[in-house]
Amino acid sequence: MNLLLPVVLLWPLLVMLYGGLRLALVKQEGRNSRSRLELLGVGWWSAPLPALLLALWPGELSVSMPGWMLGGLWQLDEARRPWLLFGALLWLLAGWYARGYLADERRQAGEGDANALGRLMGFTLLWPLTLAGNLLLILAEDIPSFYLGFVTMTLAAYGLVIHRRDREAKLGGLAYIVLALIGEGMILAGLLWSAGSAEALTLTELRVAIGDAERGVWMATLLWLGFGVKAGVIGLHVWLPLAHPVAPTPASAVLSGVMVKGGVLGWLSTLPLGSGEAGLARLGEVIIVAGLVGAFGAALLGVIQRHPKAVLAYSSVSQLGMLASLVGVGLAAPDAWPALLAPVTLFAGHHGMTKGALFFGVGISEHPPRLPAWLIVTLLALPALSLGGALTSGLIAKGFIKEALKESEYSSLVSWLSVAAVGSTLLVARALWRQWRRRGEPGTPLRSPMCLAWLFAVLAAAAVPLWLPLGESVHWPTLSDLPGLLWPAALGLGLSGLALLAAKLGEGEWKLSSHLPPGDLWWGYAALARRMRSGLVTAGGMLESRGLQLRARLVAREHRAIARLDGLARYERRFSRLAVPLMIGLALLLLLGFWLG
Amino acid sequence: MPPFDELLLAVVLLLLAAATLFDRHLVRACCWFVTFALAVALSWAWLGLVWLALLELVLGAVLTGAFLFHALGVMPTATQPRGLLTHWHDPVALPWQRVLMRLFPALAVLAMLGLALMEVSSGSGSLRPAGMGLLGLGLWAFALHHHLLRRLLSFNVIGTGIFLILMSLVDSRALAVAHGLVVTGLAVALLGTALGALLIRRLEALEASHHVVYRTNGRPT
Amino acid sequence: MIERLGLSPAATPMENEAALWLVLVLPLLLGVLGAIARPSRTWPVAVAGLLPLLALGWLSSQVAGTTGKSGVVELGDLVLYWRVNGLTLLLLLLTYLIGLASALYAPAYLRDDVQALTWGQAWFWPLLGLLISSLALIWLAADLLSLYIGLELMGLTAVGLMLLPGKVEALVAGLRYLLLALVGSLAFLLGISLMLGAWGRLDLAGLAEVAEPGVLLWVAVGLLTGGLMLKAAAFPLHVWLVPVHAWAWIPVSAIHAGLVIKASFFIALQLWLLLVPEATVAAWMIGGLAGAAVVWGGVKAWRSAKLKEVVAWSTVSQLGYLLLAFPLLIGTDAAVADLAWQGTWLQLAAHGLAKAAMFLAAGNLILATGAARVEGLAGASRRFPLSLLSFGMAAISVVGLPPSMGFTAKWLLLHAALSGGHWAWMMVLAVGTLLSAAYVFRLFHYSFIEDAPEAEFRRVPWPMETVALLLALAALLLGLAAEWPLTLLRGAGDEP
Amino acid sequence: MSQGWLPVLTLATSLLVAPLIFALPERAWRARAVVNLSAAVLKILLVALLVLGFYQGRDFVFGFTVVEGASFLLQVDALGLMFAGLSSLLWLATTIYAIGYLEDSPNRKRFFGFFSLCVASTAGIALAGNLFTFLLFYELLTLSTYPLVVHRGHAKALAAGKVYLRYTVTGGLVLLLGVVALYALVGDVAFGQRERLADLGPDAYPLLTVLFLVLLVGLGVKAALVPLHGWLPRAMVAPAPVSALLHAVAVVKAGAFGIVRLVYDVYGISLVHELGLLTLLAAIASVTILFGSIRALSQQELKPRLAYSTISQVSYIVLGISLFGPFGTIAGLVHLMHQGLMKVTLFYCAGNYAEELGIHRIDELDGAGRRMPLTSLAFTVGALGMIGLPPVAGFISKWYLGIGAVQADMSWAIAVLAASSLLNAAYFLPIVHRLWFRQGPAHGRGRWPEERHLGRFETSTWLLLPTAATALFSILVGLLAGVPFSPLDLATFMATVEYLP
Repeated sequence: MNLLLPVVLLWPLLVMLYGGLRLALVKQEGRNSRSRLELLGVGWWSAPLPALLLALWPGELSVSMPGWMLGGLWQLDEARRPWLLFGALLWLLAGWYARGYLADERRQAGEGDANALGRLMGFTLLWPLTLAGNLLLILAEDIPSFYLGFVTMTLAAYGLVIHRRDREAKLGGLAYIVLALIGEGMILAGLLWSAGSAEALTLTELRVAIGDAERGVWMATLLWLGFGVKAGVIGLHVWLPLAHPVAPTPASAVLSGVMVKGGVLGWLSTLPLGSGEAGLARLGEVIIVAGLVGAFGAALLGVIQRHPKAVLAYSSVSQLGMLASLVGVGLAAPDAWPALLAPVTLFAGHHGMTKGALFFGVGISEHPPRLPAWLIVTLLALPALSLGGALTSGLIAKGFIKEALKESEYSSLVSWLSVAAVGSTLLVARALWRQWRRRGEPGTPLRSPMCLAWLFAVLAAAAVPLWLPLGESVHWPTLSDLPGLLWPAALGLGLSGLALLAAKLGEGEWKLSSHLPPGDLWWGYAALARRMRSGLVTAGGMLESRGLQLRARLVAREHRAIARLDGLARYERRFSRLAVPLMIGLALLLLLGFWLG
Repeated sequence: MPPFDELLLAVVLLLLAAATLFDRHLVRACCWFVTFALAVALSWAWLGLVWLALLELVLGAVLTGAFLFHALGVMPTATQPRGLLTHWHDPVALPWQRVLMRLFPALAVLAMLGLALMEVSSGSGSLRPAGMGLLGLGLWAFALHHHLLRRLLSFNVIGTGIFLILMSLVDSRALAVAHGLVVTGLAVALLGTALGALLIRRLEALEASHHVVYRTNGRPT
Repeated sequence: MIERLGLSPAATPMENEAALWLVLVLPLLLGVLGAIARPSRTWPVAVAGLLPLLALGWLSSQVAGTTGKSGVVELGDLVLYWRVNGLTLLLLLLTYLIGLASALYAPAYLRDDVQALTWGQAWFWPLLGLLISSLALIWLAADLLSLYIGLELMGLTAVGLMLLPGKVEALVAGLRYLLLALVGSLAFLLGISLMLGAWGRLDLAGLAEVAEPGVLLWVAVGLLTGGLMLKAAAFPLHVWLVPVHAWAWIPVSAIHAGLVIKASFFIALQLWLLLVPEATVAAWMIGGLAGAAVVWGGVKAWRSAKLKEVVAWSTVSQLGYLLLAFPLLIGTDAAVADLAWQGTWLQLAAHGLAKAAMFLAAGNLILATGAARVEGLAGASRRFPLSLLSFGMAAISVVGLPPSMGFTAKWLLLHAALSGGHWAWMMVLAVGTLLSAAYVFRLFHYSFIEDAPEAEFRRVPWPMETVALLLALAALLLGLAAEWPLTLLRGAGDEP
Repeated sequence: MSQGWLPVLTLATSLLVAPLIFALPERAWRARAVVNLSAAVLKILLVALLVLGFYQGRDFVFGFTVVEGASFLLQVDALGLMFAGLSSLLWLATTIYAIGYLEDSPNRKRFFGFFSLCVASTAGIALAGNLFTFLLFYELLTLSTYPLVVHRGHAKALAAGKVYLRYTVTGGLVLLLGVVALYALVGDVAFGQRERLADLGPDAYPLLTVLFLVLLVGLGVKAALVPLHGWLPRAMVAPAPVSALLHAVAVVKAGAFGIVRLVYDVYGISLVHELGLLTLLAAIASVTILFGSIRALSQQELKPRLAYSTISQVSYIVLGISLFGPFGTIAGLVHLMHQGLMKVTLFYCAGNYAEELGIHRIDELDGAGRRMPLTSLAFTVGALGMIGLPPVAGFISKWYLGIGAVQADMSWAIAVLAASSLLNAAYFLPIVHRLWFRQGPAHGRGRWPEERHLGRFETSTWLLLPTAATALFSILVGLLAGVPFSPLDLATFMATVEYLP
């Protein structure tokens, strides 16, 4: 049964390969047979199915392949199962959703629009590849495979981000890829450094190695920041609000729902969380603070955004900030970590599914189904409230966290998180409001893939605590806990109501948003990077021109030298005239030489 | 004190050599050379080296002389030389600075020889100084003149000088080897002169047909 | 050193001297025959050329297994000395090979060269035979008188050969050559006379015993060396060499650059090793000249406009390598001297073969392109790859790049220089390599030009191509098989 | 058991092909192709035999004395086998490629002749058993490459050839001096007899240091270490297969391989470590890595960018061997192979673009991914490998480099690696982006500079096949690095031998 593991990874690749071959064949056969090409078919959609199956497979699986890179070791254990499950589920739903979402483009491509076909080709091929990377990232236990998964996912997703190929998409893609590469660089450095210090080949060994290493703090910092790019650590988060709005909605959903969780998973896999002897407490505190700053900052930045997906992206940053601060606790207070793992996982799963549902919702509100408006609004608001911690999975996750933190020295974190939850609520409210303002005409049939996927996602998101296999029982909040859990959401709702009122009374939109475009710090970074890049290019050019100058000088000198050599001919004439005296001179010279010894 | 006749012979040789080398009229110089060769043959005979004397007479005086005159274009039948082609007079002026400068190599060789011969004190006579004198004169003339014929003359004079020195140095047990050397040297001198003379004639013929004047020191003017 | 030169008293006399005489006289006889028959085809020459080689084989079979043979020829009172040992055999073999190559090249060349139809052609064969014979005499002779005879014969024959083209330029250059050669022989004669006067004998072994350091010896050796250097075209006495080669017939150039100047060098080195084996300062002076020769010749070769001039200047430069033998052999310790000894003779052989091949190949190229200038080579690599290949292989040896014989020789010389701590000579070799690479690749540079206008090309007769190729191959491949000539060299059995 | 004939035969396959090709007439391209390909295949088989025999513990030694104190020696060890394997594999690939590339162009006979010589010298370098033999083939390589560099025969090519010669001949001379000095010091040392130098004792250390530097300069010219790299970018005017071979196996690699030999088999890493030269080597390598990457950034044409990338990448090898410890060794050795595969792929791709579409500049590549998907895919693979991303081979190298750096207490090298990766990404990913995500002539915008339709597929099959094969190999050796006989396996074997006496 261990074969299931490779199959899980191979299936998406096969799907991709099949798609590629089909495309190539169609191209070979000629341009008019394109109509026969069915893009985003059921086969394509089935890519994550084996993974889902695997996640539901009872018992732990592990497969070891000594020939695979530096020794492959893939595992499905209880810690990985929830990540795999909600990841695969969301990928499946998103794929289904995409079949509806991209219907227009499919039609255009079918009609012979080369550009649409090109875009769709990219999407068809890169989607399973990204998925494969994501799955490998979850399942890998050996570091190279893990890194391979991470890299594959990161790079392949670039193609998804710039799907639209317009200016904004390119900007989003650029922000995404540049930051991702910087992250890769830091991850690679951190992995190499830490793995090198103990010759570790698996993630477990790696965690131990970092715990033991002399300069473990720096290794951990590198890894934290490296994965932090993906997990939206404040300062490195700028790609999220730029990339999400431009990506196709299903891609945004997996990006925000699953892929950014890759970063969190990276933290969990590489940082020596909960390891007693690690002297990483200071780093843990930094992480906590950075996480909270992210949670608040993103909320503040997010509420003034106009594009609902940008708002949702900021919401992701905010939520991930909360998650990060919890991970920080794992470093700062190792003893509290064992209790915290399950809540963190639940929180991640909850956020993933809910954010997925919310992103689906954006697409839904653009093309609403033929349903009563109130029902749509309710269904849209349900995950939103859940994200704010007021309902269903959000409420439960929050209660669970609170319970886990209660005993530790960081119980005050709960209050901070609660305050941050106010921000979350505000953000989703803002997102819903923007969606509502941009809503389209209803017309999508209810049984379209888009709608069904969305509905299913909403339901699944609400029920995350019920089906996510955490390995330990979820702590259900009691009635007495409710006020403590619900006040942030209530406050948030109240504030948004006030804001709505103010907006109604006032001039409508805040003008502030025009001053703070999505991506906030990106623009500063970009300016800096431009300067750096031009600096590097200039440096390269300068080296080149220096080289050219030097070469020119050398060539000039060479010419002069050659001219001088050619001038030597006159000495030759002198030799010619003086041959006999020279011979006698030579004899004299030798006489002198003999005399000297 | 060397015998008087030997001294006389040496002086005659030197004088004849000087005349050969420094007469600015070429045909006359060649005539002087023949006389000089005869004198050399006489000295060999006087030294008791009859075979050498005969060889010198044949090779040095008769054959070499014939080749020299051939080079000059002076034939027994045609007494008038082809004046256009032959430089009856050496056309190159000889400023005294150059004359002195060109003396140095000759002096250097003579000095070296002198140093070396101080070690061999045995044997006296005036033939050795005469040989050295010939050597010096020849070298000086060789350095001084550019005309090929004059250089050939100098070469022959130097050779003779060396033979004289050699014969004055050797004792009886090495006489055979010395003979061998001198014979070879004579043959070489003859061959060299012959080759040079033929070359000069050929060159002049080519110059005439190409209307290009090559100075015999090798550079076109 | 006396043992190495085969002059030790231990050398035994030879029972049958016929082989010796054959080796000496056969080339001359064949030359005379050539003058009568005037071969215009290659194969008769090839057949006839095998005879001296057979004679040489006979001779070496008699010498084999001994430290060498020596003996005397008595003509009345006159006693001439000779000796045969490994070195002699090596040099004889080299002479015959290069001579044979020239001879094989000649029929086709003479047939092709319009101007060769003059009186020159009749003279070519006997002169060539005489030249080879006189070279053989020089290698074999063990007394100064025979050496003098051989040297003069060789010199005059060489001049004669050089004059054969009969063009004005050739004659002018030949004249200068003649004069300087004569002056050189005078110096040589004077030196010999001094020694004969002082010690009364001219056999080398005897002289080495009785000669004692003093002004007379020094003056004598100085004069001898001066004369020989003039004949060997050592810097700065090289002026006659390039003009002579620029106009000479190709096969003559080949044998001249390959062997004739080496003979003078051989005599000079032999004299030094015997008479002044400890004269370090003077040897270093020669080394200085060697360095200057390498640089000067290299630079001039690099800047030369004509193909044959390049090759000729390269000879001047390469002779510098050989002259390094003086400082490396004179007054150095046994290990260094041993390496330098092998290196020198290997270099001599390498340069002989390579330079001959280079001249022959250059002749082919000039014949084919009809242009004597270097620029005329443009596009040659496409048109006559074979000639260029021969030229290239020979050039590799001249530059001293592996796997050529030149490389092996340079390796040995470098090894010797470094073992003895003589950095200066190492630098000379290094600079020489760079300069030779510069002038050789300058030619290749032209040959690879593709966008040159297409010119008229003539076909080169195949014997000419083949001979050049074979010689070049020998120069190239004997580098790795250098142990064989070196064994021959050591064949005398004197282990260092 | 000693089977000397096998290495000789291996050498002879490509060496003897050269005269054979020269003997064939220019027009007989079929015969030439058959001769070439069969020799290449034969050589692979022979190398495989060698590998097999080597793993069975057989000795293959062939030698004879050339001159006193210097012998010609061929012997087989793991390092040499690795290089021989690489060269024979890439010879086959490049021969196939070259047949397609040079179709209908003049001077093919000359090209293939010298090409075989070039490969023969590479094989000789791989199998050389001592420095003397190494030097022989090293110089032969210089010689046989020159006609290839100037093959086109126009002014630019000739100028490049001149520069090439100036660098390499001088470098060869310096190397010669160093080798002779070493021979004068200790005599003929076969590779692997490291103790000979170490036994000289500390008194000889200054001398040994100087000699090491001399030899390093001699080898560094071919390895294109800064500041001896000037010839490499200019040699780009050569035809694509030549560039590919030059960069992947022949010239540049010969230099790097020589440095490996120098450090491991002549001096021995412990001695070099003791002399304190490893840090210097690492510093030179790091400077070269960064310098090459920065210069590559400012190149606007494809091949020069690749050339500067080579300068940078080859120094990974040097960096690897300068890291004291088994991992550094493995990294250096394995990168020798990996870089070869990846770079050859990239150059094939560059050649494909140039041949099929006439593309030389990077900004002409827009949308080429649609027109030539397989080539572009191969290029992407190569580029990712150069950046050091899994699963391409480059990652394995980088991984071991990093670990080696940590273990050698040179953690700063990791920063160099990370910086280099980023720089690599900065100059390779824009190209990849252009290939796949920009719209160009394939989308109806503009025209290709000089489009030709060379074959049934996106370009001639002769060109496509080697490209795809090497790209596939680049992935496979990375993905399956752990299987026996992989480059990593060989390198590990080597390193164990080196560090576990």
